[in-house]
Amino acid sequence: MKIFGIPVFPEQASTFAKDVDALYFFIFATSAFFAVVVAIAVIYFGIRYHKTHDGEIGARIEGSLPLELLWSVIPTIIAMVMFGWGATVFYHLRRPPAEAMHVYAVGKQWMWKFQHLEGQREINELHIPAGRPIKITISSEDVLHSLYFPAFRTKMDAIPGRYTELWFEAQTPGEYHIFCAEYCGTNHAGMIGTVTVLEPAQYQAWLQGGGLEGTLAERGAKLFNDLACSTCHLDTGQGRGPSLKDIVGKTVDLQDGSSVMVDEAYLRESILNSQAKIVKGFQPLMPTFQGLVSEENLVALIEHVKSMSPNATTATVPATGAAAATPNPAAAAAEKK
Amino acid sequence: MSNAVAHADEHAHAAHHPALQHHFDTMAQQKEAAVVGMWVFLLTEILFFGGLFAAYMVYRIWYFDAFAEASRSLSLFWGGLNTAVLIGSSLTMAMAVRCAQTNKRTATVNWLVLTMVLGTVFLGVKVIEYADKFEHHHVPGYNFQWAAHEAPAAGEHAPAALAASEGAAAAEGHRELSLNADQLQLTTQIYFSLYFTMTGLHALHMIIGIGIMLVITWMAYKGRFDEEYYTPVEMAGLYWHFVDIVWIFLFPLLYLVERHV
Amino acid sequence: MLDKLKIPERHYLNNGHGLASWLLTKDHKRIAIMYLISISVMFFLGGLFAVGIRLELATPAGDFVSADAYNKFFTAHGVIMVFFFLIPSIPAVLGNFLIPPMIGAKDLAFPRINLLSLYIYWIGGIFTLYAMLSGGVDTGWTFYTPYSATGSNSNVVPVALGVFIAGFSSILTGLNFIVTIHRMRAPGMTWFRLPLFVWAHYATSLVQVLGTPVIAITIVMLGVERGLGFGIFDPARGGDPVLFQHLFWFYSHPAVYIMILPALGVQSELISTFSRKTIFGYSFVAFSSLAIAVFGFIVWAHHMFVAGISTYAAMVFSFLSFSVAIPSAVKVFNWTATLYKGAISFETPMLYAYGFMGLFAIGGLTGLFLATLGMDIHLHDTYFVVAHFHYIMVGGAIMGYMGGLHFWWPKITGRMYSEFFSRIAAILVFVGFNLTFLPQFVVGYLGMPRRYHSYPDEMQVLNVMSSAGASVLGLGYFLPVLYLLWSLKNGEVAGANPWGASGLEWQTQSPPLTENFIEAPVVDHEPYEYEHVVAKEKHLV
Amino acid sequence: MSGHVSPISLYLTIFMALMVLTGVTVFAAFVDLGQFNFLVAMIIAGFKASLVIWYFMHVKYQSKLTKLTVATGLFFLVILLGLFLVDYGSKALTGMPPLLN
Repeated sequence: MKIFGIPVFPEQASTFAKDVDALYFFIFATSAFFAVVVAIAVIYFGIRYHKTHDGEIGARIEGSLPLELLWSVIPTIIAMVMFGWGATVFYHLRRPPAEAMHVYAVGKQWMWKFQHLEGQREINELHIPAGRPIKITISSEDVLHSLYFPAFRTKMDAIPGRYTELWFEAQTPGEYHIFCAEYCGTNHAGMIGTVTVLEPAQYQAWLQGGGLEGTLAERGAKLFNDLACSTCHLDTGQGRGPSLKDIVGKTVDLQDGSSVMVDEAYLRESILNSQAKIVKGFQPLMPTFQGLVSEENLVALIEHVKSMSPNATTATVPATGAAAATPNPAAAAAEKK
Repeated sequence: MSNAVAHADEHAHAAHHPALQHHFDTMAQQKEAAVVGMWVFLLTEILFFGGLFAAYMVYRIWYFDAFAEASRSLSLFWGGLNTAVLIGSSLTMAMAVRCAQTNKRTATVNWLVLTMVLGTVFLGVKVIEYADKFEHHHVPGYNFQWAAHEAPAAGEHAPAALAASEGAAAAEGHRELSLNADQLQLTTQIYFSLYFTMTGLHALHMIIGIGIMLVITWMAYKGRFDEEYYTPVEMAGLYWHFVDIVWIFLFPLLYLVERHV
Repeated sequence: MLDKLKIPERHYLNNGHGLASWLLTKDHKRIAIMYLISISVMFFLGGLFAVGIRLELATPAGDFVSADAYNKFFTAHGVIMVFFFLIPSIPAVLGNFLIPPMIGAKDLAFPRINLLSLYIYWIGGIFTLYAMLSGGVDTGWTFYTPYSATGSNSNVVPVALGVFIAGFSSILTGLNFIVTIHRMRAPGMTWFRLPLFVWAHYATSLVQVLGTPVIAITIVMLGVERGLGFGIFDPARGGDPVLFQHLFWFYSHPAVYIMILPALGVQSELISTFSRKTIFGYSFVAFSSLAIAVFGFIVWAHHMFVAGISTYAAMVFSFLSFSVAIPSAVKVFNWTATLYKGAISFETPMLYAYGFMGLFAIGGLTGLFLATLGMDIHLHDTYFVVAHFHYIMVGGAIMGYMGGLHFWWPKITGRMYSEFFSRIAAILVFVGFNLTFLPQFVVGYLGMPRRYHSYPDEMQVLNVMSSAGASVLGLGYFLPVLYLLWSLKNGEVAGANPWGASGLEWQTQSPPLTENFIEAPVVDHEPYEYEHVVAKEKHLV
Repeated sequence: MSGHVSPISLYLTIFMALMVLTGVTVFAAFVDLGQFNFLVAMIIAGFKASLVIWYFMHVKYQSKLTKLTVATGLFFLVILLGLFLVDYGSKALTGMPPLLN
């Protein structure tokens, strides 16, 4: 929305935009109502009861319990409506649908790096199709960042050492801002970019144009060979490492008697900290790849492993805003006892 | 000032205590204000250590095994000794306050000195323990080194560890397996970071406490106190007991995370 | 009328001369004056950095100062304004000066600790200023890890240490107030005869005493991590950067109530005095202060809805956050009801009180947007938040401070300032403030993130409006310096009770004696009974 | 005026109780109680702290205000730790702790 050519209201480019804006207008209207009532009362009293002579004093009114109750209870009820409505919208924002298209984002001082499953890699630019839910898994290479799409009314912090995620469904093709919303150092204001929402057909065309290195999973497959993962992780299960075929989404038993659900977080941990959760029946032989694999290559590897489980629904990540893993030694220890 | 004093005189007692400040009406009011004030200060101390306890709680939940492992490397002997020393110093402090209450000047001084001696013993043991950490590279930072299978300093828990592993670990019996060497290196460092922050701040409080007590002892020696006015001794006592209470919690939290393995 | 009012012969200002009589004083009033001077210096210093920020943001490109300098500007602005101006502002100046006379005491319970708190404030301030001026710090006043621990190469530790030191000043002030209010009340001054200003300060002191130690320990942990290489928050060593945010906001959210609660107390005094009417619902206004202080401790994680807390925790904290809204609303409604059938006049303090009503209402109501989960995801860390907390901390706290300063100025100095210029200043502040911060709500909803050195072109008009408003606001804040200083020598003599107010502090001479009262007061009537004031005036005439 | 003077025997009893409880807490640590080890250690520590507060620090003989102050401190400590658990406890439930790097 623009007034005199100045934008005063952001574009509604996602399905959330309408939900969030509806909530906004509700709170705005309620607040405005109370503000106006108080303002009118205060101004009216100021004029009506203006002091007329020296020594005049106001009427002695100590208070009124019914009134106090009235103006405590009514705001409480309204606040609860706001809470309930807001929580509903929030819950929706935090639950990516299973069929969402997956994109990876890595924040780094001071740029956003995006990777598509098809292999396209972009910096400070993101191309996505309209009308499809998109899930972005976010990580950071250094400090806190926050991936923010104002036109989609959503953002999520990037936290080093963790995966977080957000999702949205863009509706209106066009170009919109990407901001970093969490202060991240000197050039924080330069950590901005453009998200381009394309018609699905255009998006397909755009995909054809890029992807020189193949899909993300293909790139991962190449790394899988280059890093010699393939020498141990044989599909037959006869290798020194467990077969990675069809494991995603399954639960595997571990050496220490506990078990773990294979998802992105577990794969990430197993690559970086290979000794953390040894699958039952295998020796802790695998070296750690901490410092050897960049965040970008890491997601490529994970994508490759996921591509080896074609039947698994990839949305194994519970929508807590971050990927699941249970390196929860207390729980593990408790289980053991 | 003189006006105010004169004023206090006319409706309070004929001769007021020399320690009564001009803005209080009675000694009782002054003492009560001091006690409440001291407790409000201790309230802030509770939350000061509370922040540390919160951080400790979070990481203990996350990295329980590392905490258990690192905690076993602490010497139970020194830790237990220090607990006894500190509780003993609380007793001597309570005695000092009691003697001040009953206006026994020499005894007050003696008990205060004994309290300080015990406090110093505690700090001395802490120095021994810290030195041991330096030797084993257990001080967080660039030289931090956690050797996963390093035997704990004293042999006393070895049998216990054996006995427990027989019963508990039906799988492999390797208690350490849930965290590998790299992870232990990282997460035991968090434990030791908290260990040094917690015990360091506790020791700092003790040093301040001993400093305060030096002054109080001097005042007691000079005969500044009587049964009407011994507030400084009592305040120092409250502070010292609080430091003792912090240790009462630090001891199980740091030394006794999981000893039965 | 009494046209021969004179400044009394003996009062706290002429009881001792020379620097030593000030620096070694135990008089709460003199300490308050020294605080007043110190925080005024800090206020204009912090304001100077705000000028730098608004100049930079007048154009979309980052062309006024470098990005690094800009980051140091907003950090300096935040640190100085929050820790060295707003937190000590009303408590250490007005509270310090007025609580003893208001409750009929000769001094605070611990005068030496009061002086100590001033010295600690000075040490912390000098430490911070030195670190700011010799290189600065660029982490933002929030010091978020891991940037503050490992990323930034600016003076993080010295500045944090300065904040740490200043925290003890705040704790000692709060401690002193709590004990004073409990143990130093005059005979007959029951809890429900206390002025609401005192209730508000009691609540504030609770927050100071309970919250400040947590930021202190957080700074210690940050310090050992950055300075000694310990691993506590560093994710590269298994630490959790979000833990820092939890600890930080456990103090820093309640800290907002350290700033606003005293202003709410001032507001109650002003509304009652200038409508010559007892406050409507005294006990509700009194207890709502306590409720705000306590609830303030259970809402902090609404600063962290997108920071990686669990969905469940976000829901709990959003729910709890609304609990603060209710006592705040109760206060506003009670003030409004107090005006009903009053005898209202609009002297300068009342202008500030009216301005406060408007700005605090907007600040509070926009807080609802931020407590609402789905909404906050979009608004978090944008200019909407910046506008919101400036409405509370500037529109609320500083309006309250200015109103209170103008209200008690005749009590503090014994003289009146220029009514004409002070009204102009009050109007300038109100208009300038709204011009500055209303556009920021709009630009915030558009999505402009905070702490941006440069921004997209289409947001320029709103930012220019904001910068223009800031210049009006700046003028509104500078004008009082001139006429207040002028009044020290040339102002009309005010007399003991120029406003016809009911509080105990107005019963004594202006400026008061060092021991506040000639005769220890005995309170025999309820608060805000203007019948007594009128009767006494008639008796005098 | 001089406040309550406790008998020496009381102080000695408290001291002995504290020493015995220290022994108990060390002993309990060597018994495998599962998750109750922590609980037992904290209950004993809490009991020891209460003894010190109540008798050594004379809170038993102090005004209601002092007792209230002590209670306030504990109340806000519980708020601090409890609300931390609202987040960190639920992360453990939904499986969100950090990935070790």
